[in-house]
Amino acid sequence: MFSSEQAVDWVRRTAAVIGEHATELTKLDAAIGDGDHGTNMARGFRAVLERLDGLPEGANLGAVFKAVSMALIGKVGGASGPLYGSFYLAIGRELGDATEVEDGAFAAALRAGYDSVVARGKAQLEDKTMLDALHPALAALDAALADGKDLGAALDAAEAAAREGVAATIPLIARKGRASYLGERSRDHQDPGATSSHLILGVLADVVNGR
Amino acid sequence: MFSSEQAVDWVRRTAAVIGEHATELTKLDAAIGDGDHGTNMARGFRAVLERLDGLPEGANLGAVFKAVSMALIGKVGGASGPLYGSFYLAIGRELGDATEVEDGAFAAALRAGYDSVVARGKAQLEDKTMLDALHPALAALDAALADGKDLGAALDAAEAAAREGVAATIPLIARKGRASYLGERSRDHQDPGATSSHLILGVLADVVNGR
Amino acid sequence: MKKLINAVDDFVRESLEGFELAHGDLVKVNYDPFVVYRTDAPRQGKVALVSGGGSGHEPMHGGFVGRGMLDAACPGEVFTSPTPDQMEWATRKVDGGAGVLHIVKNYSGDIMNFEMAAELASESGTQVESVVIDDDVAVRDSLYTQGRRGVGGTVLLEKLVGAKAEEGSDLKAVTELSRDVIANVRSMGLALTSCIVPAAGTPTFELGDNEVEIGIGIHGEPGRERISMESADELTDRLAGPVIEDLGLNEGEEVLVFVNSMGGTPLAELYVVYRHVAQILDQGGVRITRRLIGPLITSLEMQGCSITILRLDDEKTRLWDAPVHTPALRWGA
Amino acid sequence: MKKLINAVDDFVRESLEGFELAHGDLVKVNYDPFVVYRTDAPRQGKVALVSGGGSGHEPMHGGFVGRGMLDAACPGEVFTSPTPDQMEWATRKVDGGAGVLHIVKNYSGDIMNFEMAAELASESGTQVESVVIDDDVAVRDSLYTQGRRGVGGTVLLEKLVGAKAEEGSDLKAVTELSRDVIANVRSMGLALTSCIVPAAGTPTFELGDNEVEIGIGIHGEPGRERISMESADELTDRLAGPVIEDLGLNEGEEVLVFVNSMGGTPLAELYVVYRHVAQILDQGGVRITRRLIGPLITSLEMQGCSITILRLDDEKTRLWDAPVHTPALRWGA
Ligand SMILES: Nc1ncnc2c1ncn2[C@@H]1O[C@H](COP(=O)(O)OP(=O)(O)O)[C@@H](O)[C@H]1O
Ligand SMILES: Nc1ncnc2c1ncn2[C@@H]1O[C@H](COP(=O)(O)OP(=O)(O)O)[C@@H](O)[C@H]1O
Ligand SMILES: [Mg+2]
Ligand SMILES: [Mg+2]
Ligand SMILES: [Mg+2]
Ligand SMILES: [Mg+2]
Repeated sequence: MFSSEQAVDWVRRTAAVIGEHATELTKLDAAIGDGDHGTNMARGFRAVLERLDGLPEGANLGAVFKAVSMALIGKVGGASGPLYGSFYLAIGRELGDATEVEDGAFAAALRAGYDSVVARGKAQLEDKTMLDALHPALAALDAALADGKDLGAALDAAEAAAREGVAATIPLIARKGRASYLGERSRDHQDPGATSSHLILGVLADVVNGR
Repeated sequence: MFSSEQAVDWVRRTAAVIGEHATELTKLDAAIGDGDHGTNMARGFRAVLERLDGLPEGANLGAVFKAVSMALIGKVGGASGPLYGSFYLAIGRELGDATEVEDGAFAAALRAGYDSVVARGKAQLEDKTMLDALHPALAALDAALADGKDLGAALDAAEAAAREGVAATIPLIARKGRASYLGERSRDHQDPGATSSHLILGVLADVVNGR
Repeated sequence: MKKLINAVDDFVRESLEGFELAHGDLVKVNYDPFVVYRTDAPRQGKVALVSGGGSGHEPMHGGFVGRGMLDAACPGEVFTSPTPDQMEWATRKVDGGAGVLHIVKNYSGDIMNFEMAAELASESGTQVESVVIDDDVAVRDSLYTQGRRGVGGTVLLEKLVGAKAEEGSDLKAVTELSRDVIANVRSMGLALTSCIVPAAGTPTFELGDNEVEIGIGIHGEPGRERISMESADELTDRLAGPVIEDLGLNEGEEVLVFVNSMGGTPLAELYVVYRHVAQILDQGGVRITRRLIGPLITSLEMQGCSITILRLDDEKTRLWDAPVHTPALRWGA
Repeated sequence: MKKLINAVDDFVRESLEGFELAHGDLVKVNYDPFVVYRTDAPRQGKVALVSGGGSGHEPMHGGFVGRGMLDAACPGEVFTSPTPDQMEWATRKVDGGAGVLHIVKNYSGDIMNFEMAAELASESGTQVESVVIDDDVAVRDSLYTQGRRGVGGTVLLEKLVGAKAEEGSDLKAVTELSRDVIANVRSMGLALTSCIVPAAGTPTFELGDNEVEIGIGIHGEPGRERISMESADELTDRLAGPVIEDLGLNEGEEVLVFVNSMGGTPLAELYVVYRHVAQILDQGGVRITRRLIGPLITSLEMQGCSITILRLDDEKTRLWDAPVHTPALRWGA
């Protein structure tokens, strides 16, 4: 089961974690991009916190994720703004007015979020983008749930897969995003967006596992 | 006695000495001016050498110094261009078509050169300018000649006085030239123009003393 | 980091406030969301041009808002694409019923944010077209990648298309001209120093005392290669060569040459670069009939320059000469 | 030293060559001695304006040669006053029989070289007047010293007096207006970084990572005091305060505000500075009715800015608005 309270908790704690890692994300982006990913994400999640304060008590899942997505779309800018914005927007659309959903329904919502990032960014796997963290994570999540694991255990598997996905971006040559302008020189650098995606999933696993 | 050959020798060797000290002069100017005195003087004296090559064999003193002055006026720029230009111009005017003059006549010509620097720059003693090297030097020169010393010995006295004059510019607050914009902060720096004037007189003493 | 700014987070807003105070006769600024627009917007019956991009490239784009050029510009945070709400607000504000053209530089962020804005605006019935400029030959193009970046050509595009719209041409004609310009303009730049993004506080990249970054982007993205310092003429050859080759210029053709400062390189050096570009084109029998020289699409205080060449025809030449009156470009008015 | 130049000794000439190639429709360049002059010189019956100074301040002065501004400019070596033969050549070249005004910035070198040129030119029968601008309030004035430097006010002087001469006013009237402008304009600048004179190859002065030089000259002459870095608003107070006080501005007066970049400071920061100047003057009840913002009198790539304020009256406002068409300033044409 995944509830609105957990959703709010996930997002609030994500804001904190992104804040802590902002400098690291920006450094990664400076190496192969334009050095603003951490700043963009931190600015966006500060706006997310403000939006959440404006939400009524016990707002449903659709409302929570819609608020998150609007804040990100309106404040992040860059490539990651529309992408993460689409991610949460689709999750919210999927979960609608429920305040609590089954594990499978939540996994399906995350999948819908992923699909809409793909639709917006038109990147492919191994283009050295956030997809390379999100895709293996969701695959691991679905597999674990299919094995009968509970959501917490499945999300730990997802987090682990995302971490490997991030590491796997290092040898890749970027084909989307600013890093792609570097061609060969984008090799041997870790993708900032994949890194932030991993952080986001890590917080989700912690929340659901009550850590 | 002072001859055209000595005049040419003086100027050519001055060009070499200025070249060697260009960086030092520029450094001094950077501290309280705009860091170009050495470059200006070096550029000017390179032009002087070209002009001298154009002079006929056995040109008279007036012609030699006129050539020097024209080259400096046309190539140095800045404050030192018109000033040194006026200096040599007046010397040449004073010596006219002679090819050799008595010690006293030459001293008088240097004096005329000095007066025209004053007329052009309207500076006073202790304004922290080249006057503070030239004035004591010419005073010492006249005194020594009055004591019956020969030109060589008198010029050594002049060079020594110029050196002291340069040192004496250090505690002064500049009242003319760029350094004056610094007010108090021009204190404790040696004046570049006084320094180049001392170099010029030093070469003259060497030439006349056959060193 | 030494900059003439107050709080880092206030930089873009305060700069826009000063800009509006200085040029209030030509432009107004909306602060939530950030949009710079013509005081006389919307112009009924005129195709409206909306551009936008990260801040830090001044005078682009805000400095190009005004008669004969843009109707609105959307400034993002420094080096960060603006957000869809900005472009949507701008699009509604300047729509004079003849449709709106979005001028987008080819960066994934810019494209995605403009896309979202276009979706929102069309929902509300505004007719929106968009063109993507990708003139940077430093980036090797390919179907599988992001493709080339939009750089110096953007300035020329906005001038020419702005004149076309000012003439009263319809959205179709204005859009076609844009594609024509994009097909005939190429650029390449270099950096002698990095710039410092205020929010980061440290140089985006480190460049040695004797190093030059060739093929730099306008966001301090590293270029394609790093070489040791060369003479202005040699560096000019490295930029102009690929630009001329990629344009496929032929003897007898006429071009506009745009030598741009990245922000920290003084004008006198741009003329040294322009001098050699003129020599190169002259040898190739290409005629420079128009030119633009100065800091117009910058990367904060970065030292360096870019060279942009636009192939001219009679219409483009006429549109270039057409009156323009904006904070940054003005002639014939 | 990383600069877009070839041989150091060729910098000024090659930059002038590029300048002439770029702006040949407006200006011609003579190379021995260096003089930039209007293509249509001499204009019969028009008072001619000749200015000059060291190079490294581009676009000043060459960029101000053209209709409604200067007839000729004499560029010296970098930061070094031009030589009398340049000013004499220029004076003869542009003399249209109505006399020539020499616009001289108050530096001993500039004054002495212009003096010698005036002496030479008058010998050959040309009527020459000269005015000395000394608007830099950073330098405390005094009878016994060199007095104040000529800085940003020079740009405004050349525009206003250029318009006056273009109108056909005689030498006396043009000279009087010059003195009037000089009496009503004040400036002060600061540096965040030094610049590197090509011939020297090293920074003219060292400034710590957190230091600012207040009251800097345009040749990298050290200023009056060195302080640690402050916010843009605080630094703006330090510059605008003395300027406003020295001008003795009163409530209700109208002024032109000119915020200038020393070369390496980007436009976006100038607007942050302009914003606060506007706030300060607004509090004092002074109205900014005209403004100029950009890198117009620079010190190579130095980072920093200067603030110039000119007290306006109807005539000066009218002359400011008059058409000008030069490589660097253009409106109404
Ligand atoms: N088309 C795309 N699809 C998916 N992810 C993308 C795409 N383009 C960029 N990204 C992601 O966005 C990250 C960069 O985000 P950010 O730095 O905030 O934006 P910008 O690149 O505009 O400065 C990259 O590391 C990459 O993971
Ligand atoms: N009015 C003056 N009278 C005499 N000497 C002067 C005057 N003004 C400047 N100088 C001398 O000129 C020197 C500076 O020369 P230089 O650096 O070549 O010119 P600039 O100051 O124009 O750059 C000063 O050190 C000073 O000795
Ligand atoms: Mg980025
Ligand atoms: Mg000097
Ligand atoms: Mg960005
Ligand atoms: Mg000088």
